[in-house]
Amino acid sequence: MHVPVTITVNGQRYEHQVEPRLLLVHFLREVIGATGTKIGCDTSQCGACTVLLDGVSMKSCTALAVQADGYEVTTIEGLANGSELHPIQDAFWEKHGLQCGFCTPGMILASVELLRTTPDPTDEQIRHGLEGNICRCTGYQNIVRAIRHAAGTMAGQR
Amino acid sequence: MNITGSYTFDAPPQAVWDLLIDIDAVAACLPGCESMDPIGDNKYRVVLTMGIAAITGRYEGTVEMRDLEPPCSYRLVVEGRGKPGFVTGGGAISLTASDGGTRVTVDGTVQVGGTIARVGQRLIGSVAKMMMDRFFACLQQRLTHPA
Amino acid sequence: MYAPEFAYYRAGSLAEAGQLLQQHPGAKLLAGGHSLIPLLKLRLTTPPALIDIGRLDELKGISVTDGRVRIGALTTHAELAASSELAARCPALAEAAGLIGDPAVRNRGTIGGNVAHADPASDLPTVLRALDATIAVTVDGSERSIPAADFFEGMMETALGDHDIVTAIEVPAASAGQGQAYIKFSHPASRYAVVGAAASVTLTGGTISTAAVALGGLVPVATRADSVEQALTGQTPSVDTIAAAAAAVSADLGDDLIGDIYASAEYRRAMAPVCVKRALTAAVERAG
Amino acid sequence: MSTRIFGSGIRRREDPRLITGTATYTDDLTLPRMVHAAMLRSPHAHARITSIDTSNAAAAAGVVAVYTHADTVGALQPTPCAWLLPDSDLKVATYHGLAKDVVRYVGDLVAVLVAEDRYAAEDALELIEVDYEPLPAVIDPEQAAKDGAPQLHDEIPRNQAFHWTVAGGDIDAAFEQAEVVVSDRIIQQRLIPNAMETRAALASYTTATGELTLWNTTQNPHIVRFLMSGVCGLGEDKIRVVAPEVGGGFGSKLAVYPADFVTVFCSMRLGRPVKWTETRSENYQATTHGRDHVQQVELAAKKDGTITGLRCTVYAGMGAYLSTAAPGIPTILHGLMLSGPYTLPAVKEDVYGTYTNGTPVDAYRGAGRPEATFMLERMMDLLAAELEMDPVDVRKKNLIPKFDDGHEVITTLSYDSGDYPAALDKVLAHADYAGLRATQAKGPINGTYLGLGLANYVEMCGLGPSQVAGAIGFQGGLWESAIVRFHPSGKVHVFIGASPHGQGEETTFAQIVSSELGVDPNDVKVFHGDTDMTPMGWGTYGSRTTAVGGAALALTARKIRDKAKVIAAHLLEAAVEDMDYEDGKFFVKGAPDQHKTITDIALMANVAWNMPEGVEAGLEASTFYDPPNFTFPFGTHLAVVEVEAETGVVTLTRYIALDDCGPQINPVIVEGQVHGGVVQGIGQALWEEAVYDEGGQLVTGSMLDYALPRADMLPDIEVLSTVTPSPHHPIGVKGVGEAGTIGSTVAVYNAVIDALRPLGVTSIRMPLTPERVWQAIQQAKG
Repeated sequence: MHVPVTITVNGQRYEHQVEPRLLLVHFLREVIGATGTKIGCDTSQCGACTVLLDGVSMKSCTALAVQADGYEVTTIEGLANGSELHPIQDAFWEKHGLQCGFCTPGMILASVELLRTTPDPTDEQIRHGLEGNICRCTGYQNIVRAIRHAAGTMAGQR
Repeated sequence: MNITGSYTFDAPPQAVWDLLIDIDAVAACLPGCESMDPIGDNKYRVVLTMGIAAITGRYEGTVEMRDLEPPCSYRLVVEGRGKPGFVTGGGAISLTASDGGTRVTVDGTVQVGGTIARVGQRLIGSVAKMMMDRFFACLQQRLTHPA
Repeated sequence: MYAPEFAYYRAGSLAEAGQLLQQHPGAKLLAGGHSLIPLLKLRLTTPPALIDIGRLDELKGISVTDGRVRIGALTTHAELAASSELAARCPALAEAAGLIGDPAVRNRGTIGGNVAHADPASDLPTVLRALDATIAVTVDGSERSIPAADFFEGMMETALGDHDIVTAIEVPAASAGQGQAYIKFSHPASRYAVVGAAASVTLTGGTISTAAVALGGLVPVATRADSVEQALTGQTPSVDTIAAAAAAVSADLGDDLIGDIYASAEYRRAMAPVCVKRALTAAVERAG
Repeated sequence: MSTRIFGSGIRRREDPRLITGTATYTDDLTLPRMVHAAMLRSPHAHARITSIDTSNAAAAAGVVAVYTHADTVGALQPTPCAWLLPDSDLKVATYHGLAKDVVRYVGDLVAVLVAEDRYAAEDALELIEVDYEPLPAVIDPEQAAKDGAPQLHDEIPRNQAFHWTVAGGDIDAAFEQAEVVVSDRIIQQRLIPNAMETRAALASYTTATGELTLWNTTQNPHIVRFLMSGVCGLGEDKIRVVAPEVGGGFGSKLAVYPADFVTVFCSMRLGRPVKWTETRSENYQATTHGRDHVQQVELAAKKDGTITGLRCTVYAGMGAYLSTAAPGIPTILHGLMLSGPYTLPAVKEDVYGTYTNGTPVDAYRGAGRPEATFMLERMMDLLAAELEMDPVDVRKKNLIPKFDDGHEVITTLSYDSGDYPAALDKVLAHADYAGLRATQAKGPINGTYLGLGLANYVEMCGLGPSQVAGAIGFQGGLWESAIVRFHPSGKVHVFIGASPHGQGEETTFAQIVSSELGVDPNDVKVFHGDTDMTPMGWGTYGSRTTAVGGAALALTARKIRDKAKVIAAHLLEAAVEDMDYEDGKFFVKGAPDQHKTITDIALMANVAWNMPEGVEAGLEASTFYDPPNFTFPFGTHLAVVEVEAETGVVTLTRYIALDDCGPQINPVIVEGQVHGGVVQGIGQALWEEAVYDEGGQLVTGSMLDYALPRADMLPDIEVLSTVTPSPHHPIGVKGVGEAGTIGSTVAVYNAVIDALRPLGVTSIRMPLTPERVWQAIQQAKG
């Protein structure tokens, strides 16, 4: 059984016939080739697959592509404005908020969600806001710094 | 993992014993039992469909009763496997007369392998206990209200 | 991970969802999917079909009528946690919802899916038990209400029939002088409750006129701590009376506590009064 | 461009692709005609395979092939162990790519199935029918060594993989004459490395040419090529191994695994590209684990706190087979480090490596050194408690004084340089140790106890001289190589044999070249991780990439500088010996205004219109650097914890880490390495453990049960440093990748025990979960 889906990813509309069991993350990575979104676990724990669905964060490994039918998905590839990095991307770079980079796409999108819901977070709020994203390299400290830095930049832009 | 339980029946040991080795009763009370066919002395091939809410799995295996000492005790040896993995278990089942009825105690171990062992460890003990409770509750019911 | 094959039907209405359930024996309902999809991926469940009710607007939203808060089954944990209506009327529910999983999980997981899954380590069933919630269930176009006490039957088992659809959760709104709290000791990996306690306490003239306490994580199904409630009722709240009442929880636990490699039954039993004490302390503080 | 780029925390060169989702990891690759492999793994810890029926699976939709052991006979040699520890009665069990007859751990490979897509592969995998006859299993490494324990390999009695000993001084006399002896039994629990990217391989074999390209998540592509050649029977000239973007390793991508060989085998059979990517569940079962020691330790000392001897017996679990580097981890990298930063007059350690029915164990961040540091620092605290001394005073009594150029310890290692007392003093001052102790002395507040935990450590890094590698049985060299190539425009390509995987060496290596030659670091592009493109390298582990590879690079840059100086002298019509170099400029001594930059030279060298007599065209050089010794980074860590007695909950309130890795090329990257390392060590102390049940099932089989550190479980780490250059290293650097992990586990552990001393608790099994702590308190209460 295949069913039709229309999913807009980073502003581009995609129409495909998919198996209902196809996970959204596999749709992104394998059907349309947007491999920036990563898979780090089987059990919704690690957050490497975090994307935005109509602007709200979700774990794309715990959603079927059919559930995203008709929605807009934002992935790491869609965050920058052309060559201009999103302030959170730039902050991760500036504050050394990544090492191997594998958790980074999900971590950055979780950070987008964090600053959407809490624009001026305390360090404690940042740490709680990242509870669904695992990083094995950084010890999180520079990620916290990066988000704090980005919050300042984004506040200045408003 | 160890699994223990204790159940009282409002009947003398011999009656409870007869029930425990009555394969029709056992098959009827074993949660999810689809079939239970003899393949040797006190040995049966069983097909079970386990269903704990959304978690389902079909297991095929054997149940064997050993060291039968009517109406006091026997050992139960269970082996099964299915797509979610395998289950092996064994237990000593003893019957003692108590207050005009019978107390049945189970002292056993359960070994689960495969996906459930990997991701469901927090549930296995409770699920095993729940299935055992249901099994004996069904038998108790059957003794009180024979089919 | 890779789920097995299944058929997929998207319901356009509650009625259609009901029809689809009738037409496809063994089908599972899909709301947010945060309980079901992980099981599918692990191939621990292999339903022939999923019926997606995730877009039914009629199952969304929070409304208040006649002192009862009605929460649509598709309301997400994030919406519960952020709701000012809930914060004012059943704060323990909002508090517990904010402790589920993580932000991305809370954005997708729904209260209806959560109660239908009935995981003993889940947070909401504990609160719903404490608050005497009812679960509204629809079958064949007619809705009935099941008290939480009857709804949660066992580990991951509920009173739901094969064709039942959870449509809403109804919770009595807190009255003046009522304080609520939910406290949990979380598993560091899964974030599930190792021990969870929900408390709702009403103070009348400085004494506890009613107390409701429920426990999760300890036993296969969320349960009320009757002994604690009795010990508290009529008391003047103090550190000592709360501690004494919390200690009474051991009488409510029975013999079969959940134990696993992270926390044994013995440890959970020892933590139950601690968790209850903290929930009661917070609830009393908020009541005052 | 100033040489001050060395030591500058510039932004990383690798980040733009990583933060935009444009980096390419192995699983991101797709090739034409590519098919997908799925692995059937044993659900049993130990069982005999009585039959395998693949016919239903082979007939399923989308299935291309199914292979079992029988198919690989003659085509696939057993998986090699590459550290053949001498003088240890080493017995290497045969490790087939696909299990033959017997499976020995949950996750042992039984069959491989290839299909057109991964969903179809997973569907069909369920159709392979395997009958097993279960055998008894053993998981505990000490139990496995006992008579009557289940035997894994018929030819290896008592499951003993090896028995290795380190001894020095008169250990018997030390204990006979000891005024005080303290001892402990320490369990270094099994850990799962959890690189965020699971392992993956994409093998593309072209039948017409006999050539293989393998994209592989690995820390050492050249070692993969070397071993692949032997196992799959292809010449090294026919194999190209590419480590594309690699999502962390922590030791777990050091080994070359059966699944890698099997994936290549499939591609060779099918003549099609075959991709295999591990699920996290597979990763937990089949990617190497770390630690797994049972340690019995005793320390002899005088009443004034002077230690006189250390005696220990270690049972080190190897899992079911010996992974690539496994035998060297609990021996060379552990036993030789037992003196730590202290003067230790006598030592004796027996290490028994035992086969168990667990996942094979290999290097995990720190690899042997955290386990040694733990023993020693635990003993220090026990000794302090026994003598009623402050833990600081016991340590100070025994620390090796400052040395600049060599200090030999009882285990025969010669440390390069160190100032251990300075590190300790700096941490104590920063933390206000005296103030913390004063607060602690006031007693618990609301049942919450304050505890302080110290750890001093030294590690052996920068592995190592190749001659030593040979002597210790490592089946490879330990040198590194680099090529630096200047293009006419002055832009630089660096080709390096080392293969970083997240540490940021594209940046630090650019900084080395920039500092040595005065080019803009943005003009230096670093190539690594492709065996067709880069010179040989022996891999990234043991904190050796910057220490050894960086040295190769610095020496290469200096060769370039020497040649450039000759060309500059020619262009400035001066004698070479009259030339000077500073900040990227070559000039005649005393006349810096008349200069040539490296860019000027690069143009001339490449166009070669006007070269000095006898000087070759081009500006390129290479070096094979074989270090004269290991490097020995060191440091002091201090953990501050609060323990709630009612619940056993431990809260880490402060963590101070001082690490001396020598001069820091990029201090921001160094700090990041320390953060990550410290947190992994904290993870072992407080949360992480691979737990098997009595039947050998891995019950922490997913991230639902294996507790990894998360952001909200940690405080900020306070990072300090001192700088003690290595005297034998071209740029003095010592390595920092593992540093944080080595001291942190025992620092946290010591802090928790310190907190609970008033309650009488002296030992708790790790990880220090609330229940374990609570149980210890209950037992101490009696």
